[in-house]
Amino acid sequence: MTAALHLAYWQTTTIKVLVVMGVIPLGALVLAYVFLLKMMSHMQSRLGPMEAGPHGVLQLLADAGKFLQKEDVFPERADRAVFALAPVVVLMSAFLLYVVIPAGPRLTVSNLDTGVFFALAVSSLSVLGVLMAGWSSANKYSLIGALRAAGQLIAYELPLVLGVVGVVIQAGTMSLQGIVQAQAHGALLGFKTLGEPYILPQALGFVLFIVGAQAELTQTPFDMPLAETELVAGYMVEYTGFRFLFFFMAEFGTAFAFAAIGATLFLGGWYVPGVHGTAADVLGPFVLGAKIMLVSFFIFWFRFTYPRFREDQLQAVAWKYLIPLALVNILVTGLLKVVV
Amino acid sequence: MAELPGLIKGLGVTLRTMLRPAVTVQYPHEKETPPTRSRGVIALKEENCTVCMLCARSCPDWCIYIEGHKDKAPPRREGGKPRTIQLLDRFDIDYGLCMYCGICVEVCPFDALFWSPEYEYSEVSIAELLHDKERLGDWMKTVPEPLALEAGAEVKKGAKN
Amino acid sequence: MAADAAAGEEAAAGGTPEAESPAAQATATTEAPAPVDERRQPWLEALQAELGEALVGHEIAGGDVWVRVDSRAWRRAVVACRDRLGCDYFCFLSGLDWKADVDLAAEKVWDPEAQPSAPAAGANGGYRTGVAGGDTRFQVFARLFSTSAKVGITLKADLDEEDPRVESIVSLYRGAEWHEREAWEMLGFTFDGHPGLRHIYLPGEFEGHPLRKDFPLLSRDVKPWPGLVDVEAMPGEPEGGGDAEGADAEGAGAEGGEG
Amino acid sequence: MAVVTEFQKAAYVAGQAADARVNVEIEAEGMTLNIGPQHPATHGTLRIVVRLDGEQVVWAEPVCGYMHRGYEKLTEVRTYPQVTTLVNRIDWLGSFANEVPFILAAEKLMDVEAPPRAQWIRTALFELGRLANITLFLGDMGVQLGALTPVFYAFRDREHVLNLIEAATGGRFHPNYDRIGGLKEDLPKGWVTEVKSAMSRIRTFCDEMEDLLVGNEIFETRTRGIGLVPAAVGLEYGLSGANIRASGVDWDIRRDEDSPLAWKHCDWKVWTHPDGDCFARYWVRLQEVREATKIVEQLLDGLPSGPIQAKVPRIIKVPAGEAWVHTDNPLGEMGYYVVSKGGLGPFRTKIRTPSFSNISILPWLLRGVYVPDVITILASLYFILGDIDR
Repeated sequence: MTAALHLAYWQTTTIKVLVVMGVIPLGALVLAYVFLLKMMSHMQSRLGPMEAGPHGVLQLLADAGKFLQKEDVFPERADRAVFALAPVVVLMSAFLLYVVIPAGPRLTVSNLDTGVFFALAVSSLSVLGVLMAGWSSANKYSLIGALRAAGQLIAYELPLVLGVVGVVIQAGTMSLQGIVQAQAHGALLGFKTLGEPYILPQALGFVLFIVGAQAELTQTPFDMPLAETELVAGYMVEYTGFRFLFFFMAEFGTAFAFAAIGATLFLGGWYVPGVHGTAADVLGPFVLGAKIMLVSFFIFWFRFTYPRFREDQLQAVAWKYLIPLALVNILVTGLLKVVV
Repeated sequence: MAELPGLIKGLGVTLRTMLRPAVTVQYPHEKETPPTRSRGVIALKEENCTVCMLCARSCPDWCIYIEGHKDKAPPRREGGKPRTIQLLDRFDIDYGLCMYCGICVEVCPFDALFWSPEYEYSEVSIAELLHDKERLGDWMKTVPEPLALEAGAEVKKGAKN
Repeated sequence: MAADAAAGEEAAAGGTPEAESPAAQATATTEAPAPVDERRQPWLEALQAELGEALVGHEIAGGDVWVRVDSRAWRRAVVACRDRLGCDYFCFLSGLDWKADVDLAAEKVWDPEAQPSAPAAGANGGYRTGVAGGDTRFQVFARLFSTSAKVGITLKADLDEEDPRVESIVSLYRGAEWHEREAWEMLGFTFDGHPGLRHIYLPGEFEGHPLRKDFPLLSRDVKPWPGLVDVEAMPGEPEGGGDAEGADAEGAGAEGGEG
Repeated sequence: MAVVTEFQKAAYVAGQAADARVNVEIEAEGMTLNIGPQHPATHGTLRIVVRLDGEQVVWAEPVCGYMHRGYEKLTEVRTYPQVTTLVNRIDWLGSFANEVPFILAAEKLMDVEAPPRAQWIRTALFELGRLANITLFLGDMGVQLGALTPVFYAFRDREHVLNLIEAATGGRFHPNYDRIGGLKEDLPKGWVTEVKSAMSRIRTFCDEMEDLLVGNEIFETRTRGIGLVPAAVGLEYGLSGANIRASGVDWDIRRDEDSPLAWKHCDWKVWTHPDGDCFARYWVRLQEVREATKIVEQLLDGLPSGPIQAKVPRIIKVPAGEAWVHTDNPLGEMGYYVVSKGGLGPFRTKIRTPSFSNISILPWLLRGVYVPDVITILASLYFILGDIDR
């Protein structure tokens, strides 16, 4: 885009910022509507919201309107500055994730060479926001929730990162754009036309990534930090109004971003066989969107089906099973890379 | 035969349910009909009431208020004595207190009270849940015919619903 | 249930003549004695052997057994039930207040054949007590059950009216803790040796013992009974002439004429 | 004298402190956490004060009474027919089962017995009440463990049972259908066939729960070995019903006691489980639901014809006496100790509700578990607030 139109730096930056600002709420809205409101409802033999717009498509906008009208409540003993800042930090981490996700051969905010590294790093920023929220609320439920979240996010960062390492080894680059290109030009069992989506050679890595992402998103079966039946809503129990809306948007925005990263790393991103050049720039976002929905479907399907692990059990799952598996995956991938 | 892991079977259950139609009813647009015997609201057939106070007395919640007065009515047969009848001045049921037990309907010896399955009479103000005898009389339109009984039931002669 | 067994239940225990109310005595004389309950009779005999004099009343009727013990032997009786009879299941513990409820006259619970007079004072200070007898106003009673023999027993003990006090059985049945707290709160019984008698249902600052018969039930006092006859008399007729039965009869007459 | 243990003393002091409404204090030795009175896990208004060391419970003390309605006192100012509508509201999920023991106690005192058809219908509705109650538990346990979906299935399939109860009695939740000596009225036409289809739906629901929850590895790790109740301790605390059968005690009042109700005419099985943990309690209830559907079908197949009401006076006066009647209600052993002095209403009614005894074990059971397990244990003991507080 930048190359074709020769825009000034400030212009491209503004466009990128606006696009990201638009994509996050839109992505969050789409995910929340399609999966939280509709798929979950149908999985539970009901229809979900049906009143606002056809099939309730405007329900989330109505909800957002309601949240915006609500009083901005601070708990009496809250640390006001930290309390106010926490949702912003969480939302910011979701925003930063989008910077490196390519939506087409040239459609990317910033094609960092260390894209994977960057994405996984900024996704951990949300832990900071969660801890801030939990501590500053002066609520015991929040505090327990935040501490659980911190422990869990750190524990699951590892399998997530290690699961991705296999892809990085196979692609030979950490740039997300590079990984998409590697999948596009890869040859699966000698068939060059279809490319090589890494979900096939890196199936174990994909499983690790999905599990890790599920935990990072604090979704069932890893939603101990929220655990609405015991901690009510964990670290966000004291938040109302637009601050809660921030958390809500961050939750689904991050889910969207993780699904996008998953789609990019394992399903070939924007690439669809037979489409190249400018056509890929036009079709890319839609292809990526479809793949995101596919990955999200799995993430949310697990969320609506499973009960949750206890905090110590989910730590055990991470340290005893996922991390060793990830290490094995890296070892095998590395060996094959060297040998083949 | 090896069983599928429970994690996979669970996913199958939710997926199957998703592909089936939902069972819910979109309430204000479509309504379910409650069964005939539903205890929705009590209807009053005023002309049958003789102000005997049985319902008010057997109400466990004391939510029926009755006032009446005596009057002379023309004799039934030619040349008979004029009768003394009791006329209803006030018959209120406070649905804010009512427990919907149906004892009043059951004890009424003159078939003046009936159950109607109607349920849409919520109010903004609790005071309006006190239905007076006109409002209770209006419910009579919604009272259904009593149902036929299941096979093997004893048929009572002259039984009230 | 066998008909005669249930009827025999009304009869007061043979071992406690002082507890027999006149009405119960009357029925007892007319009925044939209930057949011996093979499962419960040995229980009673075992308890009689164990407790001796302290067992002051008993009754086996309608497939159930009641034993009334001296309040000082309350804990001993529970131990006997647990260890000798194998009662492993603690069902409940509660109390009875036998004070006649004069307040609950015909107006509160409608009774067409109401006797407005207060119940006649009986042999034991006006308290008409129930199965297995009783001498005082208060009784504590508990039910224990043996899940192996599938037989239960109701233990009773008379308590002093001024200072209803009995030994706690929490150390025998841990489940009794909450039940004793409830009895303490609702009836004002004191259980010696209970680890912490405090309110369980009611707020901490609550005063009074709601299940005692002299505790007023305010919801029935603040509002007049709507069942009071409120039919205005015709001019010339004496006020208040139309009482409940009058209206009833008149109405019935009118209906009969129609049909 | 009774031995007062350190723990009991601590629990006492804790309760006092809780009463003083100590809400937010974070101390070095531990943290007091108030679960409730308004909390999603307590489905009602139960409050549990737990002292935490990290995430581990040092002691816990349930505080109940937020919904105490004083039914024992209220029965004293009501007539016998008026009491049934009151006791419907004790365990509001399986409410038909509440009125049965009370009516049986009154009938025992009056020495009347309802005709067989009435007993058959009573038993069938009793079991429908059990279905309405326990199916919700089967789903709700999932919610307490984080699985949102099962409870919706429970609500979906339970609806058919509630519709049946309403079609027969007129009340979804508060049937008030039992009368002394019989029933209010006979069943409506076509009811029996509807019941048959609903029963097969409930069995399908059980299979779904088996796939969705019982077989789920996460569910098993969350419930196996959690909240162990040894049989002796459970009996001492007065645990009853499925809770004690899950500890291996083979005791079901429906089978073991000679009741006028019609269970003795059916072929069914009492399930027990040796483990005594949360999983066992869930599993036993799941089997109980399946058995209940079988009982209902058998009863309706062999439904005798005839009257449904024995001859009783129009104004019911119960002769003086005392009667204790208990049944195996959905939540456990429920019993009424009715004392009559020959009046229109009971002189005193002691209502023995299962949940009250079932949760009295909590201080013992919750020691040393983790906070999430508190919720698991609460859910698996399965209480209804109205049944605790009466």
